[in-house]
Amino acid sequence: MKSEDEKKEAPRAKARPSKRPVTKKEEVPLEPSPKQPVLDQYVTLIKGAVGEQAVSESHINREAGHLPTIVIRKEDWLATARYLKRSDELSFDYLQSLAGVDYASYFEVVYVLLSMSTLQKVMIKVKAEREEASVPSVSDVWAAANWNEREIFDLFGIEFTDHPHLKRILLPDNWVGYPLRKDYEPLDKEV
Amino acid sequence: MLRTEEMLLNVGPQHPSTHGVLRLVVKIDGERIVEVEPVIGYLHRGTEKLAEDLNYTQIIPYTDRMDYLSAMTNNYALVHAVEKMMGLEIPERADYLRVIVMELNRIASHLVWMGTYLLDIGAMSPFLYAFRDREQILSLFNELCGARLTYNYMRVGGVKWDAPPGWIEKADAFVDYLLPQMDEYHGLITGNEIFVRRTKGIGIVSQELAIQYALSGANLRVSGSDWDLRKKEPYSLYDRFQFDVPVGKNGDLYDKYLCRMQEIVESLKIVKQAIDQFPEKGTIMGKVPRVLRVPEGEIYTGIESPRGELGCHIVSKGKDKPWRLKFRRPSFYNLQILPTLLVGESISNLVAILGGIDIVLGEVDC
Amino acid sequence: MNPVLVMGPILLLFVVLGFVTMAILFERKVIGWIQMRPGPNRVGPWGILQTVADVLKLLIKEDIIPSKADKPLFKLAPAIAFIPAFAVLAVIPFTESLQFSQFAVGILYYLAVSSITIIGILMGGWASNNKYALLGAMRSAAQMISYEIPLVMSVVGIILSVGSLNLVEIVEAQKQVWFIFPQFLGFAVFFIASLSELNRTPFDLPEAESELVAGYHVEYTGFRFAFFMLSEYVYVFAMASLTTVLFLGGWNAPFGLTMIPGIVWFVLKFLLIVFSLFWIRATMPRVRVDQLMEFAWKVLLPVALFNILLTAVLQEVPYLDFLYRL
Amino acid sequence: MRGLVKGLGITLKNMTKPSVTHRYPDVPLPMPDRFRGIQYFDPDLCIVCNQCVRICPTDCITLTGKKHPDPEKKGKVIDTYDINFEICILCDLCTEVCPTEAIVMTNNYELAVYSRDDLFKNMEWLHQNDENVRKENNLNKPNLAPGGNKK
Amino acid sequence: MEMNLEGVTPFEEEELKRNVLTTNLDQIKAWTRSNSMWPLSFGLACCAIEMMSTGGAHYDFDRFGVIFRASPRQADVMIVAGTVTKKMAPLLRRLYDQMPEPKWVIAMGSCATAGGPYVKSYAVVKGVDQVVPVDVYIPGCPPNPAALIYGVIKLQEKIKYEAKHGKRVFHT
Repeated sequence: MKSEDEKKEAPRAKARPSKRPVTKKEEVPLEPSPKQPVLDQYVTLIKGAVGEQAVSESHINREAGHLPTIVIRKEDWLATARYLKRSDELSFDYLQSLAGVDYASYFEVVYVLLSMSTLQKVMIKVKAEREEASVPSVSDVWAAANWNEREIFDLFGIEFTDHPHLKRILLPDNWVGYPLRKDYEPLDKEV
Repeated sequence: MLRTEEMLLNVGPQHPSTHGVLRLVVKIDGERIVEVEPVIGYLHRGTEKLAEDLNYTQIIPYTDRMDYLSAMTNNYALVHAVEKMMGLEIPERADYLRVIVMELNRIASHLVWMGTYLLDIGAMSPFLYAFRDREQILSLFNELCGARLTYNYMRVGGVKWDAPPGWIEKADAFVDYLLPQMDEYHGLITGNEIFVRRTKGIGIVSQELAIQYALSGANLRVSGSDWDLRKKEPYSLYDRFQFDVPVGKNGDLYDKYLCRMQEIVESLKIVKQAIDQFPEKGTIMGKVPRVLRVPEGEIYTGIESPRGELGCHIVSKGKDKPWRLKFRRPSFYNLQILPTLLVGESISNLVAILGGIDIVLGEVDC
Repeated sequence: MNPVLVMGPILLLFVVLGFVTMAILFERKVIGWIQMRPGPNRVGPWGILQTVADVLKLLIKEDIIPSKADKPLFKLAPAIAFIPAFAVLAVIPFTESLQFSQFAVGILYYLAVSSITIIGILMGGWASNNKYALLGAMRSAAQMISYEIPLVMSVVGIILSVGSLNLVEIVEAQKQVWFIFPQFLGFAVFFIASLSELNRTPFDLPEAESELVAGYHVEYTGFRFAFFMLSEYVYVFAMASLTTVLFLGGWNAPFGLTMIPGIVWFVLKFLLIVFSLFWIRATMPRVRVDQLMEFAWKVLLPVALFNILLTAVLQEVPYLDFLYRL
Repeated sequence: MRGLVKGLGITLKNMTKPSVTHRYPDVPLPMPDRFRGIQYFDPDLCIVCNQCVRICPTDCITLTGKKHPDPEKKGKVIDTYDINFEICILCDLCTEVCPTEAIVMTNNYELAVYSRDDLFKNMEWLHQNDENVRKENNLNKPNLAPGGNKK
Repeated sequence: MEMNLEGVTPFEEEELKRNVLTTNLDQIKAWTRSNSMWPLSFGLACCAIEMMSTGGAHYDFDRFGVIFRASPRQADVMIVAGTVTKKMAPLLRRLYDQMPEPKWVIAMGSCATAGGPYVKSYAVVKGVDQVVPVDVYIPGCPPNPAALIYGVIKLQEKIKYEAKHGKRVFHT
């Protein structure tokens, strides 16, 4: 069904003068986003507290309202998490959302943190390789992460090291395979 | 001392007061609960996997079926995320229709919560009265978009149907009907001594426990913090309306009941103001390309659904189908605190506390 | 063996069974009206045959006895729950002529026999080998025993003023003034305690649908379950008629309208009590178990004892004693 | 005690109010015009453009077109058109994208059947199902939905 | 006793006129069973909310003698309202087996009939008749309360028809 759908899409798009979807990014030159200094402040704070190699990359996510996004290395993510929560000028105490994403060549766990006092938001990403991916568990930093990590383990197969009770939460316990992976083949096709 | 040995009780997936298919494995000693382990996933239908090969217009019917008590707010969560990513503006009339419809759906969802909560505590009639009032909202939706529960009403860039002639006046009449009706509910329930003794001082949630477990919605506002996304991060037209956010003091079940009843009154105020400012003419559909290609990128936006913060996390690779679509489901987060709340409580309190959190299993298991 | 002796009880059995079917229907109708919806109205002309259909269906249903259940106890429990409910009616005087036994210790017999039902419920809950049934049975045992005492104490006030346990004399004594006025405290305690004896809301802990699925009769199917339902409604009949006899003056007409026969007054007062039972069921939420116990021992019992003290004292007061020394 | 008595008063007051029930089986229950019941299909309007097949989230519409019978007209004519009504979720996307309004929703909701294969509705059944068809469709709607016909 | 003739096929109608008096024992049994159907409240998803509003004041299931019983032991019809997932299927089967014998199943909504919107999902059983024998299918997602009442009436007619003719009913 999908491929036939692509075929039908492609000729028609070529036939008509293809209306290029308007994307703001190319036309207007990239003016520095208002949140850039905030991002740099976070990066320096984290590097100071945890270590130089902690932050591997950081950029501003324009569509999401200029949300500062930082990619943290897997090894010292736990230390960064503790720092983010306990430091008084950052104090990200509210774990707003936690999502797993499968980029076909690697996994990525995305945390959106919010500080109740300063109303600041930050998006943290932690990358994990494809085969037996494992990310340190932050369930003792934010209790909300407990079930979310179990759900990501259940649907993606990402191991969360020293998670108190890592077991399947949504699927039956005897389920084989991790459904949300891109290369997932359901066992019993037609039931 | 008499040796008492604990009994493992299965408050099974099929139980009148688990609001759906939630199973609680409860270790009890006599009537006192020692330890609870919730087992969920009995309604996990894999919506997120299906969404990966459906284009955005086709996903909207699936969002209706996640939190089936307030389908409009689910539609809006997805549509709002896509519009923010593509930078679309919505015509005024469509946005007003969206606000009216979402607030009416919030009232309907709180009415269902109040009805089933009283049923858990034992009173039969408030359940029937709540459903009688909710039926009028459902018939309003039935006229507007053709369905009673799964509306599939919002589209990226606007709404599908315009308000039929006379619909706005009917909505106005409903608001004028329900406001005095709330006094009947207060008379029937709020003063009832048995209800007060069953709910006051039970299932207390402190503020840092609520923030630690990332609760949202009435569960968070009951323990003191006034975190309401409609005020803190105003989306759509919510910055044009005057309404205040009910905040509870000591976080027990009685405060949760009062908070949610007050939220119904606040939503009525919003609907009233939205109807007064409703623009006469105007299109209901913005300028949208025929095939929606969302630009490459990632976004997370949260909105205030009756149960809490409903977030939509889209990762798009520039095609018309999302690469990854994840919903931040408030009931999933709110349910996580149940085991810590229930230690040491009795069975009747288990039912009351579980009802107080207001979970919908379609949303917990997604 | 003259025929009246034999026919009387059988006639009463049919009257009671007729009442039970009408009571179940009447309850669903009353709760329906309160919730602004018509109750069952599609089966008979006004839904009259609805309960007939229910009971008949229950009789022809498959009768499951759980394998690990304690079979003799399981089979015996409904019978033990039902028999006292019906045996208790022997002592209730409906009118001067229409009564069965002039038992000297009428009230004592009533209260003693009615507490045998607890054993039936306990056996039912224990025998069906189901956790919910066990919890329901434990709760109902605790509730019934702790409400038996205020029930008895509240009646002592009447016995003091009448001086006899015989129900017929109690009704005769209420010629001028019904006991509900001088003994109002006693009436309040009696009514609340009878609510909990019948396991009705707000004290319907044992078969609380929302907590214990279906309480002690969770494992019962078919006609055994019908027996439990039957015994519950026969108890409604018995308790309502006892309340009428004790506090509302049986067949005595109010304000001397004696041209209407006594039985009509009895039925009217009886229906008033039955209606208020259903009305309370539709309105009240359920009390928690520990609050239930606390209410019985810390509130009802002291009030009942105070009522006895009050009756004893007021008997001595000169111009008030016509109320209290009948 | 006062709260309980007030509650009893309210329930008694409600008892006197008339009942709000639709006597459904005896009194037919009219549905509003936009209600989404089962679809009505008009074969001669259909231009076999496959839009509805592609938009349906559960792929329950299957259709086959054939060459137009008389040679000089080009384009296709619908041959078979069946909706697998078992998995149709009545999301109304198909009537929204149909350019010539060949498929339209009706208000019928009395569809209970005894066996699953009664739910495979073929073209004849859909064509005969023509009472209380929905009047306000996407052609005569003031502003059109996305993907609706620009004609 | 008024029989509602709405929806009875003409063939049955004249059949009724001919022998309305000779109601043998079977038809009395069918009359009692169809007029007091106690469903097991098996609400799974959105259809459960519609089932609750059918029990509400506007559509009032109680008129048909329908009381929602929580325990399978006292239920005779199981209304499967919602999506049956693979984790829930064995439990559904166990509950079905616990119900006493004259029992029927109504598959309410397209989820229970054939998987509904989740027909391509990995975790959903496509149609509840792979788990329990189903008597009446009610399409719709969710079917509105009147459609559910219509489904219950169809089941009542099926019970009466089978009692009268002894033949199993398979097609409307």
